[in-house]
Amino acid sequence: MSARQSRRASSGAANGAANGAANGAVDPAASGAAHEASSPDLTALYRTMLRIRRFEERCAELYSAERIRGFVHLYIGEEAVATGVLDQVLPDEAVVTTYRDHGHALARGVPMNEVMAEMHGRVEGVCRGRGGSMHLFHAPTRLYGGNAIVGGGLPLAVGLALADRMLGRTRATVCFFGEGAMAEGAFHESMNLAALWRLPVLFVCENNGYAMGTALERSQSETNLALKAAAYGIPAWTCDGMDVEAVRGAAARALALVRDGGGPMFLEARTYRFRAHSMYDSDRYRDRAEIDRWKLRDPLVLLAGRLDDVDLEAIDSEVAREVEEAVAFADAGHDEPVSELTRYVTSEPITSAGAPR
Amino acid sequence: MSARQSRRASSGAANGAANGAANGAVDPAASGAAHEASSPDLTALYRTMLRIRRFEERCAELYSAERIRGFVHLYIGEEAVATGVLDQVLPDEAVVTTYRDHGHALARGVPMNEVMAEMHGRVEGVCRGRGGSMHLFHAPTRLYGGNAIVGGGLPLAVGLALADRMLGRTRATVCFFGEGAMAEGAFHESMNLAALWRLPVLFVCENNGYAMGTALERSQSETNLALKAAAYGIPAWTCDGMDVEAVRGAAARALALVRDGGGPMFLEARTYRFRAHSMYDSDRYRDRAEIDRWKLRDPLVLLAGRLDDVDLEAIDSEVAREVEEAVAFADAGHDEPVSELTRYVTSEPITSAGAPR
Amino acid sequence: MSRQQTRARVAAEQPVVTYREAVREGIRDAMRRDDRVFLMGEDVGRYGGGFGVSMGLLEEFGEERIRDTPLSEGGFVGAGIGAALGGMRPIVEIMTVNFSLLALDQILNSAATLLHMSGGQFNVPLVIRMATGGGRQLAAQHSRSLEGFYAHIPGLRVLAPATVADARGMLWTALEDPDPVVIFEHGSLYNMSGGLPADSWAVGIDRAMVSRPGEHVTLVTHGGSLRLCLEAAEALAAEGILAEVIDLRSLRPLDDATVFESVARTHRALVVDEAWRTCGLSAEVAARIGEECFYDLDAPVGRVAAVEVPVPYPRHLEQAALPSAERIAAAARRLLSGSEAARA
Amino acid sequence: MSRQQTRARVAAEQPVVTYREAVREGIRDAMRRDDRVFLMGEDVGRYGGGFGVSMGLLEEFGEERIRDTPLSEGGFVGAGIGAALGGMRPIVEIMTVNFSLLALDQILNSAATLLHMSGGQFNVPLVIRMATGGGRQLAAQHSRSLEGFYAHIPGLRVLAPATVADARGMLWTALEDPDPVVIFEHGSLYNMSGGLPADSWAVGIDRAMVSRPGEHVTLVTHGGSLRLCLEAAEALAAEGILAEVIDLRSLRPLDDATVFESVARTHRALVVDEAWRTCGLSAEVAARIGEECFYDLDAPVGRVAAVEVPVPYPRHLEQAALPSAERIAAAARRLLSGSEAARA
Ligand SMILES: Cc1ncc(C[n+]2csc(CCOP(=O)(O)OP(=O)(O)O)c2C)c(N)n1
Ligand SMILES: Cc1ncc(C[n+]2csc(CCOP(=O)(O)OP(=O)(O)O)c2C)c(N)n1
Ligand SMILES: [Mg+2]
Ligand SMILES: [Mg+2]
Repeated sequence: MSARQSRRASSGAANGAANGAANGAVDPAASGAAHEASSPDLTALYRTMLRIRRFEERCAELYSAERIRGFVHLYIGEEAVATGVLDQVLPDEAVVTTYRDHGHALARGVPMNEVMAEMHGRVEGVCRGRGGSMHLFHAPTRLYGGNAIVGGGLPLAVGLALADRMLGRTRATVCFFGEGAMAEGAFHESMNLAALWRLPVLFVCENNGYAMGTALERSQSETNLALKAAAYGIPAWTCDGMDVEAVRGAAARALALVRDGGGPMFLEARTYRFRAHSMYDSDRYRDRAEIDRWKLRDPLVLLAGRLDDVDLEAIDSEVAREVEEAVAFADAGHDEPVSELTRYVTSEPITSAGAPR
Repeated sequence: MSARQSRRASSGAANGAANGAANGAVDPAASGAAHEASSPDLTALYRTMLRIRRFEERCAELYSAERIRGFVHLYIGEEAVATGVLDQVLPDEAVVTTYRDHGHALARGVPMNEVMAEMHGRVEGVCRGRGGSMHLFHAPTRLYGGNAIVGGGLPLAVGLALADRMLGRTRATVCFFGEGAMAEGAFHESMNLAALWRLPVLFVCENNGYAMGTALERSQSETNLALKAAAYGIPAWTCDGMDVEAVRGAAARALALVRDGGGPMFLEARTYRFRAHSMYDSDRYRDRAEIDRWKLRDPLVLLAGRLDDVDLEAIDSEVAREVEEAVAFADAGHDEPVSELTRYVTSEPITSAGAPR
Repeated sequence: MSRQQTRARVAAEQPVVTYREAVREGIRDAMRRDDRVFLMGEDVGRYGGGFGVSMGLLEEFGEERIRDTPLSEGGFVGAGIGAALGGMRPIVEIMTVNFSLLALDQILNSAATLLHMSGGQFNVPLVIRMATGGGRQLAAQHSRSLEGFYAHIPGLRVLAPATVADARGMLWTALEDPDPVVIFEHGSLYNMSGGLPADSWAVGIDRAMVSRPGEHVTLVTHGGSLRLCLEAAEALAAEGILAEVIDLRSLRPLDDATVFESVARTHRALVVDEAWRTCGLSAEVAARIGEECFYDLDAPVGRVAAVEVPVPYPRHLEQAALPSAERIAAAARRLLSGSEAARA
Repeated sequence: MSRQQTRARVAAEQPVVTYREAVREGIRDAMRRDDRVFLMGEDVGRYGGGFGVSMGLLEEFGEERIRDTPLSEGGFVGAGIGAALGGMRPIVEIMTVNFSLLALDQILNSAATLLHMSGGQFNVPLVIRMATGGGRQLAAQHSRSLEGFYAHIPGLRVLAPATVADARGMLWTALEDPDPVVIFEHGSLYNMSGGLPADSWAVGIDRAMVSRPGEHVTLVTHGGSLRLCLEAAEALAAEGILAEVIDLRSLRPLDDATVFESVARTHRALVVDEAWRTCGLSAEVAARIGEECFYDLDAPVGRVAAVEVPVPYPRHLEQAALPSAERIAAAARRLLSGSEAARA
């Protein structure tokens, strides 16, 4: 939260850290970002990433303890992406994401208590517990899911941006998805619509190299994803998704263009998930060595190395406390009464929270 | 038919007429083909195009007379595309097309009588009359529709090619579709699958500039369609779709690569429909002048100009006779008995015609 | 409904318009009334709509609000959902129900689900219109009746205007609904003419309507089959059989109370639906009558539905595949004689 | 069916395997028997299948025949149709029914339609397998039961193996079908164990099965709900109510004769289906019983189905939304007492 709050002051500087390249001239290798000196700003980014990490580590434990159920997809290893991008997204801009959504919700400023309660299926959860891990929605921060049909969120983002355009608002909509989603027809149709109508959408591809067990090169004939964006005339950036400053810089540049009427932009963040696809899988499809190599570029460690004069341990214990409070909050929460099961299948006669803004 | 039969002799020469360019270097303006001297071969192409033209003109009359009903999409103006491409397709190769399929059926060698009977809904029709204009299927020539869901045929073509590959056959599958179809998710998914698996498919985009009333530039953000193919790493050619020699040459080159294990190829034929989208529409969406300009490049007139020593009038009256015979055949045809309505919802205990080959 | 009440139904002259014009007037009126309303779909603009519904609207409202889309059913329906979430009131036209399958994922998994799954946070005020049905020799891929798929989905409201007044009026009411509404316009109705009270607009969408009162048998139907049922009822009346015809109007939720009330009087019910019989809407209506009117029924509930084949192109086969007034009347007769035989 | 008969059911030892293993064995056997058979779908290869069904098959058969696909449901299902047309015998796995909506156009408009529309020229020998159902706290978008959509479609055969033997054996029979077959595997069954005759393979797919004989009421069900019905029947038996449980097995075509024969004996029927009630498969079964067993029924046909909400994540709400043995038993009791009350 603090990262986003302090953003306006820093976003100009962040531009300098961008390692994006315009459409067609993307060099994926050139992903080392220029570093700035540590700052309160970077500390906030670190804190956000750590909040995500610790939150999810705790969720994994709670999953083993069967207090969290269903499908849970951890974001561990990818924290820099949501953190860097959402740091640059204004409070009234819309955000759309996938089932791998804890990081986005937390970086967006959804209270951790409510996210944890949701994971527990409590009525105090952000969706009254009905959505669970995969479906975090939050009207106050305009988080439109938490969509678990791969590719399903992209058309929603196009429509949200269309509404903004038709209502004369100059703000961006940000849409996260995995590289695997880019094979779906929904990706193609959404990119074309957004580009054709020059809508203010920032498409953020979290390229973690795998869709479940399927490596990018076994799911897409063209693995240079920026070229895919080019097919719609959409400018594309590729950035180092393990380096939160690089992500933030690229997002800042792309968002500035989007807000400026430049039409949709495509940002590929090269990242990696350190854990299985969902809570457990065999992970037979990846090399141990590959995982280890990526872990050397742990986004938290990377950033920590740039925070010389910051008391990381203090942050660590603050975050640990926040996570424990969230668990306690969820524990103390309540089951939604079964009598409410059929509420909100359709709107209630007087909508208020549910009214579109 | 004769064009296809004499093809082997001429396809080498046809290569010389190709005006294709490899992926990325397509120059749409450079679409004037080098001409060969008139030859029996060109005469056959002319005859095929004329058969399509006259057949459809007659269909239009019969539609007004309410002897043909339903949706009918004329190919008039676009004859060079099916004629040029199918001249190069081997008899055992599969062909998939859309609802605008009379040209493909005739150029493929489906007997005109059976096509006309189909248009009349007669049991003597190629599909027992059940499909009508939009659904011409013909097992003997491996014509797999006649698919009226826009984009719906592309995955079928991918699968047909996959079967060939898995069965160790080295032959191509040819798939026709309009430029409007390229906005559908099915296009995206099919291109990727074909390229990823390097399947022997020739994708032929009949770019007539409009999807019903929607001009290309109002339906796709990137109007250079070859760039779309590039997004899948598929080599693309653009050719003058009004010049049957140019089409044939480009198809010959592309098919040779496809059969050679080069993976899928994409061929864009720039063409134009002289008539309304389906039988009648307001045509308010096109300029009169634009239509007139394209009519100057009528594929029949273009080719006729190269056939100095050929008796075109003789061909004309032969074709006229064939068309009238087809009408008579259809007229003399029968309605399928209502008792057969439920036949072929599922296969009959002993399949023979229906058995996949 | 307040605006609705301000425009009371007055006994004004009733201009005769086509169903197509009525839909168009409904759209035009909605767009004049509310800036957030816009129409989006394939060829709704320059072409004037696949069935000519939106002819002329582009000129009045411009390209932003009469928005031609590429061929991308999943994409633009999803964009409609997003635009609804973002504060607009989109009317999305899917040219025909046949192509709506490409958007069904978005309709079910997003439009119909977001409100509940988000715990009441995000409603989706979206109206989707599409043409449905057969009878025009368009062959299998253009002649489906898939209303039952949509009527299955909680979170949707599904409407089937069968009259000119409903064609115009249901759109108004649908646009006032905070949740997604799917409207099925039967393709054979666009040229149908009917009187339209110039001064009555929004219509209620909660109740089925008794289109023709009767005593001996209840015909339950909707959309394109209503005319067939009325025709059958006319033929039956000549034989002294008085059929009550109910136009369901809303397919989800179903106003089964009106049906039950009728069956309690007639003791016999025939459900008429152009869709395939198995697992179609007719099954649900028949099942509910069986459940709720069990002790009122003098005969098993009958169904007239499409023969279970892809609709073929030739007229005679298409007619044989789809319900007709003759088949309906014959089934009604069997229902009466059969039950009497059984009771005799 | 000749091959089927050559391997007669012998009284061999019955190894106990899971449903998952049974499906896997069915696939493995088919691939060994017939070179034209291959398996294609998301993560069927290196990952071993979303539910682990195909674990180990990649090693045995290689990447060509255990073919991982990109996330492109419409594309690879359509490719399966094309491959079937081209002479292969594809088994296409759609990870779950929820994602199958993205392929429904291809399944309805191509797979189910080509044979009829082409006048009998092109049949599509394709098998599509998918996991279905809820009960595992996967929330709305991963818990659908949409069998009714598929059972609506002429040209398809739709199967729902509810036992380990059917999980293995139906695949064989499906692959011998010249037309498209959709197989629904309920996600909650994969870990279920059962005895599997080592030497009996292909099973008939035309007939429903009486899973438990009874006298007082017929429970008609399929797939994941079979176990619930058997559990309910057990509880009812303790009270002296003998419920006959019918496993439909084939959802299209429906073997309603077996159902009618049972209802003619029990005079009461309860249809149990995990899908939403309105316009679900349960409606069709109930409607048919009402039509054909009208004079045999002592009480209205009952239905136990899902509450019409998107399935929520929390266990207590999910359980409340879906059928349970308790709800089934209670409905059966009501059916018996209610009808007695009504007849008294
Ligand atoms: C339409 C659809 N198909 C399949 C699935 C099952 N599934 C869930 S996540 C996933 C992989 C997605 O990969 P990617 O888009 O790269 O995102 P990541 O999980 O790597 O973040 C698959 C196949 C789904 N949820 N939706
Ligand atoms: C999925 C789908 N959406 C819409 C339609 C209605 N429709 C039929 S043809 C057509 C235009 C197709 O244009 P294009 O692909 O360029 O082919 P052309 O007709 O120009 O040959 C449309 C919108 C359809 N048949 N299928
Ligand atoms: Mg991924
Ligand atoms: Mg076109």
